[in-house]
Amino acid sequence: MTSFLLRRILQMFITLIGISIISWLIITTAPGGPISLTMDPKISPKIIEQMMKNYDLDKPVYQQYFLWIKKLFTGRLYSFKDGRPVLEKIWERIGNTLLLNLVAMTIIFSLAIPLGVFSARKQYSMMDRLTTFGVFLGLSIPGFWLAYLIILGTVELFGYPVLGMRSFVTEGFGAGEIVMDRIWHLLLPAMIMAIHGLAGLSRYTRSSMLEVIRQDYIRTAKAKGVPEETVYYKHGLRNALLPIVTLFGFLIPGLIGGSIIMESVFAWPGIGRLAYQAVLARDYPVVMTINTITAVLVLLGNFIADLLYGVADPRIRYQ
Amino acid sequence: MKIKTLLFIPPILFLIILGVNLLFVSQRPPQKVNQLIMSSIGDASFLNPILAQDSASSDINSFVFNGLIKYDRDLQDFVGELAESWKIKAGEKPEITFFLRKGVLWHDGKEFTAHDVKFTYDKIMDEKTNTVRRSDYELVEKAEVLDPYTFRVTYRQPFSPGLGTWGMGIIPKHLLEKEDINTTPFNRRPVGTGPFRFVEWVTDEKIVVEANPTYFHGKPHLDRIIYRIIPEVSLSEMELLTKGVDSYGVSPHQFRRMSEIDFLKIYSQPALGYTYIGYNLKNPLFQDRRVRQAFTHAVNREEIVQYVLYGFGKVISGPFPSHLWYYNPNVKPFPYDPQKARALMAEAGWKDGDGDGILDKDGKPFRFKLITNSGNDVRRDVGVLVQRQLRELGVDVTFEVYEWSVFLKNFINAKHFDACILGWGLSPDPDDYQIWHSSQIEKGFNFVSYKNPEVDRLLEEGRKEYDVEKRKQIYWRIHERMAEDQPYTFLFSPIGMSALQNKFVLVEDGPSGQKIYQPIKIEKAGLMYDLTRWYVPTKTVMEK
Amino acid sequence: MKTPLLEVRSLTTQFFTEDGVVRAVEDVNFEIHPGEILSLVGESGCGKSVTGLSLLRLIPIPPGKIMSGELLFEGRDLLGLEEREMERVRGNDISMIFQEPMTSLNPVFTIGNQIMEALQLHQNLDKKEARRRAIEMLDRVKIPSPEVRIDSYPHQLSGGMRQRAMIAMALSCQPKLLIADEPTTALDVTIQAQVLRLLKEIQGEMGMAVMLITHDLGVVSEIADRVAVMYAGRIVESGPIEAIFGEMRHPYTRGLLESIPQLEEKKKRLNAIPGQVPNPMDLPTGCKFHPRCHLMIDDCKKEEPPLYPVNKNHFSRCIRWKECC
Amino acid sequence: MEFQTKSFWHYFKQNRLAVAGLAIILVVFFIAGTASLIAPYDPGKTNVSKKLKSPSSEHLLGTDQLGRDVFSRMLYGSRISLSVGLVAVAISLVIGVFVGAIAGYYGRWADAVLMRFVDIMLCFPSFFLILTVVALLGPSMLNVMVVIGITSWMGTSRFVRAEFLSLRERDFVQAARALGMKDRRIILRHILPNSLAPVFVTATLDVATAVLVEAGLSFLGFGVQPPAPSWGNILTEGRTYIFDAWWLTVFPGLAILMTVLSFNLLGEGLRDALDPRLRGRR
Repeated sequence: MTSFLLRRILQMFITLIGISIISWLIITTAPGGPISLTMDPKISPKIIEQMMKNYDLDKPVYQQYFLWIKKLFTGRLYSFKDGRPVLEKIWERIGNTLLLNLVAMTIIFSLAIPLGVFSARKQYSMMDRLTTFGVFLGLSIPGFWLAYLIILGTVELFGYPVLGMRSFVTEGFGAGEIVMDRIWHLLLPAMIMAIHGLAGLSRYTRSSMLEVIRQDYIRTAKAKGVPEETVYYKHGLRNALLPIVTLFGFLIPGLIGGSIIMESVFAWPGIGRLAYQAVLARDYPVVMTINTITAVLVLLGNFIADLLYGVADPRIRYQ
Repeated sequence: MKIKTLLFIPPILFLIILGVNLLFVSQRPPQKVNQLIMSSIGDASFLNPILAQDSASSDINSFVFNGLIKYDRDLQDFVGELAESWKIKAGEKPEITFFLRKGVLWHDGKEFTAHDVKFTYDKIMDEKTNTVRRSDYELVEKAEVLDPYTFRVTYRQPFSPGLGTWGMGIIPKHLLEKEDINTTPFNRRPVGTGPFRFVEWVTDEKIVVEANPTYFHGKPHLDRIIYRIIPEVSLSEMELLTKGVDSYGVSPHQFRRMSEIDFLKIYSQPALGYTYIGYNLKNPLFQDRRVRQAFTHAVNREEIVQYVLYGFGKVISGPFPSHLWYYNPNVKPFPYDPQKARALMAEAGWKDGDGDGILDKDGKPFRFKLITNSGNDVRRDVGVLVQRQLRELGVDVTFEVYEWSVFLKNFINAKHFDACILGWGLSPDPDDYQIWHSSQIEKGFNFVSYKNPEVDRLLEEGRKEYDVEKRKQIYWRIHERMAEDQPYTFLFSPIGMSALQNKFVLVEDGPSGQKIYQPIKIEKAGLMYDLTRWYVPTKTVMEK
Repeated sequence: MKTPLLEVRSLTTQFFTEDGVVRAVEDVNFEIHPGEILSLVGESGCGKSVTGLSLLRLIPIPPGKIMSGELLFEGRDLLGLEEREMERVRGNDISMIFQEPMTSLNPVFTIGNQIMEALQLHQNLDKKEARRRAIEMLDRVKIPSPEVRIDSYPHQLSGGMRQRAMIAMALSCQPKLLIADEPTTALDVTIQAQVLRLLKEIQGEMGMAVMLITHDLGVVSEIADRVAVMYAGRIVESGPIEAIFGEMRHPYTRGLLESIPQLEEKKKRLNAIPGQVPNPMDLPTGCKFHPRCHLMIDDCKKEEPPLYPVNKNHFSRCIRWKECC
Repeated sequence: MEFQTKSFWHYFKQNRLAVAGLAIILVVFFIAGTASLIAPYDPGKTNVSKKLKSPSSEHLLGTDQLGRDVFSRMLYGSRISLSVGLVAVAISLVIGVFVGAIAGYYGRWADAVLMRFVDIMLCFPSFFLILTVVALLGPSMLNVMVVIGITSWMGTSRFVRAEFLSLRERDFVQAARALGMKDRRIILRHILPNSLAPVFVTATLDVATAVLVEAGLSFLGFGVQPPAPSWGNILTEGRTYIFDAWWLTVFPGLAILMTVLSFNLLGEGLRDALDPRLRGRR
């Protein structure tokens, strides 16, 4: 187990270095510096040069990379845009993103698995066909478009604020009402973010389930006289859910990618929006660091999925 | 418990939460609170006036900090803020002496003095400070503290825009002396002298300021201001409709609908800026003035204002916003006149020789690329219309939109463009030296490479002259010259519109000390000029 | 003659696939007496496994369907039972073990867990009691240190051990009939013999009947009492083991017997029967074996021959049974 | 997975959703091909006096803020959306097949290095990566296609590799090798054709994703740039007018939805038909 962990961690570390180098290469080959973005007649070119120097942008590319690493680990990496430590900027937002993603993930898993299981149980039934079609709709719908329509709908229907993490006029709210308000603001974006994953996962669950119930051990269980339902839900489900555990790791990149759009649409103060703004402003330190951190999240997600798989599947023992 | 039952639990739980939540949301009563909720597309970056560049930061800074002086409500003159009065001594080396207000307190209780002003100036001039404001003060020879309440600056040469630069927010020396100004936590937790005290800044979500009880003009009437960050205009509109936002910048197409909403009031005021088509004068196509004039005649600017801006804009004839004193009303905008345009083009040698509908000269057709930046709907739409209208003149225009930084770096700054649609936002001072002086072609903002010796001379004179009447004559002359030269096709100066919830009133002290509630008015200096006197009465005092 | 434990009457099972109807089992009749080992023999695809599964009604529906027939188990027709009642028969009265011990055990449960499941279901034992019985069963199938092994997962056991566990599981409720579908095919030759011996031994101890499905006549010869040979969904010959091995009356049976691998000529197996098993969707007319039969005459193509009684225990579905062999 | 035309059609026909998807795709292709013939108006023709008119017999899907005919713009938009999808996928296929083939055929260190690289690429949340690169290169139709292509080949390469790993041990490959055939020839003539069917399936599904990604990029202002009438653009321009002109938001969204849905259904149908064993798997 320990040697497995060590091996995995080493592997993750190598991957990480690869990630940081690739993102650095991509960013530095781009046109458009971080400072030249202001078109203010009052800024003189001399000042811009001085600022480039202050940010080490006059140094060769490879040096900038090592400077970035060094600064990141000493906490002295500052955003071009507002001069704040990059880690601090990310830190104050990452919780919000994780919260949103966690809720989305919870929605995905708590709805997709039952949906997939039930529609596999009644394969080719009306419900199965409807679900299948719904799944494809979910996979095909442009999230931001749906978000706009839903926001518009709720605004017209309820006249209650939807954007941001909370309402701003909460005078006279009790604790319960504040909680409800927070849930409301969380639920809408999380639901829309969840749609894609929900569709994919329920589809996956369904086919996994269908595959499992063709297995020999299902027949064995039936031959033992185990009732059909129990066979399906006890012997089938557990086996079908094994590969789904690993999907936990695969869902993360999609969700984070989706955060960029959804956080912008719902005015949600998370790293997706920070990333987008940093891209717009060519805020290299922030873009680099978010790239790296999201990659770390993905790596961690895969790692956790591996560990979970080991717990769930007795056949796997890490050596 | 059976597994099947277990599987049902999460979806049911989810539906219950959703249901209860929808119930709650549909039952919530509207509230009326003595606060103002504003919204901005972007988050602030530095709550420090010497570092801030973006409008969100500037907005907050204007609540928290004061300059020595500020523009009056008509943007014509200055009134004192931290300076009670000032004195200008003209001459080869002019001096401005500021007499500061006594007893002004920083939000932390320390007293404000001339040392703070000097400190602010020093920090701006410090090379290590990442500020873009340094060029405002480059002509300052020295800045001295004469006594705690007197501050004097001496200029190397006459520089009339210099006075306006002292509207810059003053930062507290005692808190920043030992800090790295670029990275100090102060930039997120500012302490100023202004009417509102900083309370909290939740990144990308909101910035909250509250009334400053020790404000030297008296405590503002509003309890607090919440500045929300909503990254998309159409989304702030939705928040406005749910009363999650109190004020909102109305786009022209929304005006009609907004003005029909009973809890809103719409205000409009010409903006301090204009939109133009800039021609790269290094490109031989545009070097002939007649071509540029022809283009201006060929572009139906009235139609653009009418349809793109729904009438909320004014066609301009030169490089100034039309409602300010330095705009020369005698210069009339070129009328839309396709005939004249064609004649001018013919004069310049451009005729449709081969009958393909495109004008040509020496066998070469008139063909160019018009570009603008993405993210600005008005410019995008103007571009499409201009492309069509020039096509009717017989010019083959391709229109392309680029993302802002690519646009700047690859095209504008590289002077690698034919023509572009852009806009300038200006300060109330008429000095346009950086945009039009030929010395600014290489590394300044004269990216169209406009060069006119007379304009150069006038621009230099204009910055040296302190007398408003004389300055007016100078800038009127500049205006005339530029209207002839047409280095840009000056399109229009838009009219800005704001929607505000009609619960706000303006408080005035009546003759016998009672409070009088007035409707809120918009000034040339903007809707928020009297923000400290805004108030939300508990009972509905006035209805629309 | 005593009453049979199970009497199968004209069992017909078909599969309805997108490509056509597969007539997997057609009008099959046989009976099993208590304590007897009946062996169902044939090449793969002849319908013997489907017959076994049909007895327990484990044919996947759709695409499969038991079209007609009666399965009289102790006088009750299994086909007429409610699904709930059938569940009480499975694993309790009739058990089944399968060919692939690798895949027939659920990988995510311990073998103890899987044995106890049947016990708890059918015998109403509490957990502790069920566990005790499970250990006992494991001991009985000669799994060493059963109280440890009971908590093993299937993948931790060898193939032979797994098949023993399967047997323990199938026999835990002391069924009256055990259907063993190729129980040794997937095992090493040496292990095959051990498992087979074990099966026979326990059968003797418990006095149950066994229906052994296999393609391996070598296996049959070791333990079976009676043999039924299947071809293309039909029983073509049946009778006591001595009769089948000694005086077979069907050319197919003969072919099968000749294909038993002799140690010295292992490689030549199955050369005995020319041609291939017919496509079950497109069976020949008349006798289904005629295209491969060296005794074929024109009559063989016309009509499907009935089962001719050779004597009161021995039947053959060949017109020329008298001349055969 | 051998490709057999007859059984392929047999299975494919039975999947009515997939057939519907194919039909819609053919219609979209037809529209894209004949946009200039069937469009009632010039898609760039402005008519400001008729701006923001709701759908009518004159303008089937209404007009936009400059009085352009939305229906005509949508017809032309199908060209852009389809080209982006197809070209991006073509690029990703070329890279993916190349990398997968090299890794699968040569194995060992080539495999180790390439697959590590694939792992690294997979760690990037792809939308963020695409956004970053498009933003840096400057958004244009070409860049959008190329960037989507070069950031989405990893899946293809993974299973091309898997196919190669299994195929290279097969008899006919071994035989070809024994005959001294060149690697390039073996790969191109013997292995590749046999591994193309699943590639085809993912390609179809990837087109769906690419169309969605382009729309998402347009939404953030990094897609094909206006005034080019891509569906994403019409939608993005239209959302400003969501209260005033719903048709500017609804129709392009529906068009994207329909097209993406069709590609998804088709891809799924192809997958089932090519490998009935995988029925319903995703």
